[in-house]
Amino acid sequence: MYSEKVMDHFMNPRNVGEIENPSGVGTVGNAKCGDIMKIYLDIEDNIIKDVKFKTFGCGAAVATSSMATELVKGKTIQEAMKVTNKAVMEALDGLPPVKVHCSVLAEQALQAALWDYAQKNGIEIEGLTPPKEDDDHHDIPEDNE
Amino acid sequence: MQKIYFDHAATTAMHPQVVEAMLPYFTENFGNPSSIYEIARKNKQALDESRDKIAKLLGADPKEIYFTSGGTESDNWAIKGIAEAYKNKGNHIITSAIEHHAVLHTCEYLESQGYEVTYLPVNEYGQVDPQDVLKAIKDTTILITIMYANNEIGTIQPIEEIGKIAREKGIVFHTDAVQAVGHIPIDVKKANVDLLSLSGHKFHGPKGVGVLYIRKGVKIKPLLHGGAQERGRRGGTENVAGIVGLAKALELALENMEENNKKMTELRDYIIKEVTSRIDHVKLNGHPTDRLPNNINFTFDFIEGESLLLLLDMKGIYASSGSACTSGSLDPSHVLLAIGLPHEKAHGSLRITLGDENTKEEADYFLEVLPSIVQRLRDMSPLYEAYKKEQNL
Amino acid sequence: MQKIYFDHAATTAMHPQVVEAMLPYFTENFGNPSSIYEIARKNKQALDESRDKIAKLLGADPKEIYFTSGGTESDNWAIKGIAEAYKNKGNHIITSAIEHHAVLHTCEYLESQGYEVTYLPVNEYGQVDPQDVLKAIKDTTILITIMYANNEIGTIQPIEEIGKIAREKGIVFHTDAVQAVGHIPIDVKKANVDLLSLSGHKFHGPKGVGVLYIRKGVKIKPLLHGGAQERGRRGGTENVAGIVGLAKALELALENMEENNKKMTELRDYIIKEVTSRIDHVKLNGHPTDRLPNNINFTFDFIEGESLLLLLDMKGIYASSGSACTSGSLDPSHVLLAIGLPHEKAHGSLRITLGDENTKEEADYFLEVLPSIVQRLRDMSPLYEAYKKEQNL
Ligand SMILES: Cc1ncc(COP(=O)(O)O)c(C=O)c1O
Ligand SMILES: Cc1ncc(COP(=O)(O)O)c(C=O)c1O
Ligand code: FES
Ligand code: FES
Repeated sequence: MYSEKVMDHFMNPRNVGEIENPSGVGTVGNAKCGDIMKIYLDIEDNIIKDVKFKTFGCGAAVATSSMATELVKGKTIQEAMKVTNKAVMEALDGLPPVKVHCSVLAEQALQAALWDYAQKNGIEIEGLTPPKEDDDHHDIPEDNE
Repeated sequence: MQKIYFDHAATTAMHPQVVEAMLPYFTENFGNPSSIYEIARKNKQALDESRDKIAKLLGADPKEIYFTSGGTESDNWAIKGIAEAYKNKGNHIITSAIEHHAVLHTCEYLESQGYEVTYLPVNEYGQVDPQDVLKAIKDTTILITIMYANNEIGTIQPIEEIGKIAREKGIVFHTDAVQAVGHIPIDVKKANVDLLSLSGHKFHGPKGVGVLYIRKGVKIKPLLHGGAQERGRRGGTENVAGIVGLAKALELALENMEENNKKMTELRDYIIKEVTSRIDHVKLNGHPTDRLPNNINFTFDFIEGESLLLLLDMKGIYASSGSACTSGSLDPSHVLLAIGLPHEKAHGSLRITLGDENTKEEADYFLEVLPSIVQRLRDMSPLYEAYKKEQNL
Repeated sequence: MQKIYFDHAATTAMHPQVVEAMLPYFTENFGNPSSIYEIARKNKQALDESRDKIAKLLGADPKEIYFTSGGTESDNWAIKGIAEAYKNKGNHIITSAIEHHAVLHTCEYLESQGYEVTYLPVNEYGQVDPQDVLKAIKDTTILITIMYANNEIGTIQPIEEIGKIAREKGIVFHTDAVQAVGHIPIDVKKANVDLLSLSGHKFHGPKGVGVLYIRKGVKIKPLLHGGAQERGRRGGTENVAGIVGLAKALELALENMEENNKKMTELRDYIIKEVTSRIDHVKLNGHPTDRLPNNINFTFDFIEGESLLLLLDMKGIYASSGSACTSGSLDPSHVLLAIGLPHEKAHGSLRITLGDENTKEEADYFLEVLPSIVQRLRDMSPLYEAYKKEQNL
């Protein structure tokens, strides 16, 4: 079902944990839907020095969190903004169709953490929008035939 | 690495004797049982003998045994076939909230066709109260369909009592016994049922073949229109090999049931006792005693089911979370919701369903690896983090 | 005594390679394809590979292949599923008078549900005229279902042309290709069909497994509600072994089709020529050339089918009269009536359907015993007596 990369990131997730006094934290998802993602950022001089995550969710949720954190670690905020769900999926060699939303969750968690950082520091990040309340990320368009 | 199959409720391996019984019907006795010549007569005979055998094992008459393509077809046929046959009498159907999707989705379909369906609630153990059935009956009630034993939490329903109520009220009673047949003793007469569904692959028989028991005198419309097979009630060239296999598998299952059940019940209770003592924040779902001898269902707080399964898989342990055919879907288990679990917990269940080949050694290996897997996932879980903060841990 | 199987349209023996391909899925790779763990992934993979293979062999996309329990389910599903999905568009269905009962009885059922069905006539060879299809189309027409090749008389229909008309008019087109798949080249795209039914046991595959091809974009309602299998369109644990067997059988059939068909066509034409020259008052039913390479269907005046079959059986020759699933019923063949045969003749047909293993020697043996059997029955027949009197013989 899952690619080798997904399984690798699920079995050996990178950057699991918490950051004390983080520059920004983002929590998205909903335990009701079976998934919650929380991402912590440590930002200095526009650079993501450190990143950690915690996830309650399926194998894909864990793997996408892990990959998303890998992709932004050491990058600038602007580079981090380019880490979309598609980028995460590609880096993982793809996800099964029912699991695409898990990667959406990873993108949203990251952006929520960046938003938190921007709010706390009164700065504006280009292209960043506030996290939506109770976003229904499960609502992926079906290939309806 | 050793491999431990703990998912017998999803499906089972065919018994070697079942395969052996089927083989002659693939290449040698391959005729169409409807044909009149010699080569086909052997097939007709195998079909008749299988029907007789199954009837005897269920306490039924051979004329009450109809072959189908599995539990899903049996359920669909029973429910739609009765709904249509009795539509002049009424349009109300009573079922429970914890039925298999083959029943639930069929009922939902019938709702879209103008039928009215009552979904009875269950108690915290997943049992339907026969008094609730009685209270739900109306003048327009034409069918009661309540499963014999639940596929996720293993709870056994008070079928006899419900059947008695149905019989007294003159309402047709169907039970989805897919998880029960071959696992606990069942006699259709004693159970007071009018229709009963079963599926071969749940008791070491072949996939893609099942039975619908239809009591004599019950009117039913066909679901599969076609040839004159199955006394004109179900068209389609008979899957002779599959039918022979199902009959053999049922025979074997019942022959060894007492002994197997004793062994599995012990193993089940051992695992339940050990898991609940070795791990915190864990709950057994389903009835403590009115449950299938091979079923164990836990929820572990703060963690999600699929991740748990994947990590167990890595250790060579094959279990499941919810029913097999809904994995891949994102909905929490409707069964766990019905017994009162909150949404996030309804995502985090682990179902272990034993088979007679499972051993104490396998159970011990499972008990050894499970705690660290659960801990690992909890350490990753934001819910656990929040819980610990709350408790100042 | 030698045994000659001349009833391949009723059913076929499984090819040894098909049995071999299936065996690993009985005991070893037995998991439920919906499960996520390793042991089940092998089964899921086998399922996917079978689907890919079948799709390729039919010129379809794997997402257009849906597994069922056989030709009957495929036909029922196609017709009821389309009728329901398009009921807001209309309630009119066009079919032919010579369809298999799986189609005819389903259409009759739909008539009882308020649908209107046109049963198109056929010509003396059993062919539907595409112009008749065109003329029958109304604003309310939602489905055309015409079989690819007939099971009794072997006549092949102008499917491509009918499909073209359906496509132009924007009407869904289903074809029951149970007798055609594995016997003549079929490409769903070229045939212009939207849905196509096939059944494994007609081409040396297993009984109890079939396929419904559903073209992308065609809406259809499920017939078997349940789990999320078959992309949510057909519930039920997949019959993995059966599906693997069907895919293998189709592969083998198509691999050897050209060669086999050449051989069978020769044998077919030889038998037709010899029987009609050696016996009087005999008629070949069906089209002389647009017919399945393996189908021969005669009517012998003055005699009845079952008696003929029984006497052939005594000689070790297994043939049939009408379709297998209607033997045991007393109705004359609706197909023979539709091609214009009077009632008494519609009872007296002999169907020979060849397989690739049949030989010229077998044909010669048949040709040797047939005339005396026919004569014997005629000598017993009051119809023959009357005829002779009339002719002053
Ligand atoms: C033309 C045709 N359609 C449908 C069927 C039904 O197929 P099955 O017996 O596999 O259900 C048959 C054979 O019996 C057939 O010949
Ligand atoms: C309770 C119950 N009913 C019905 C079914 C459906 O049976 P099948 O998959 O054989 O169609 C199952 C198993 O999947 C089941 O557990
Ligand atoms: S996070 Fe919802 S299924 Fe993966
Ligand atoms: S005489 Fe025997 S079937 Fe009519």
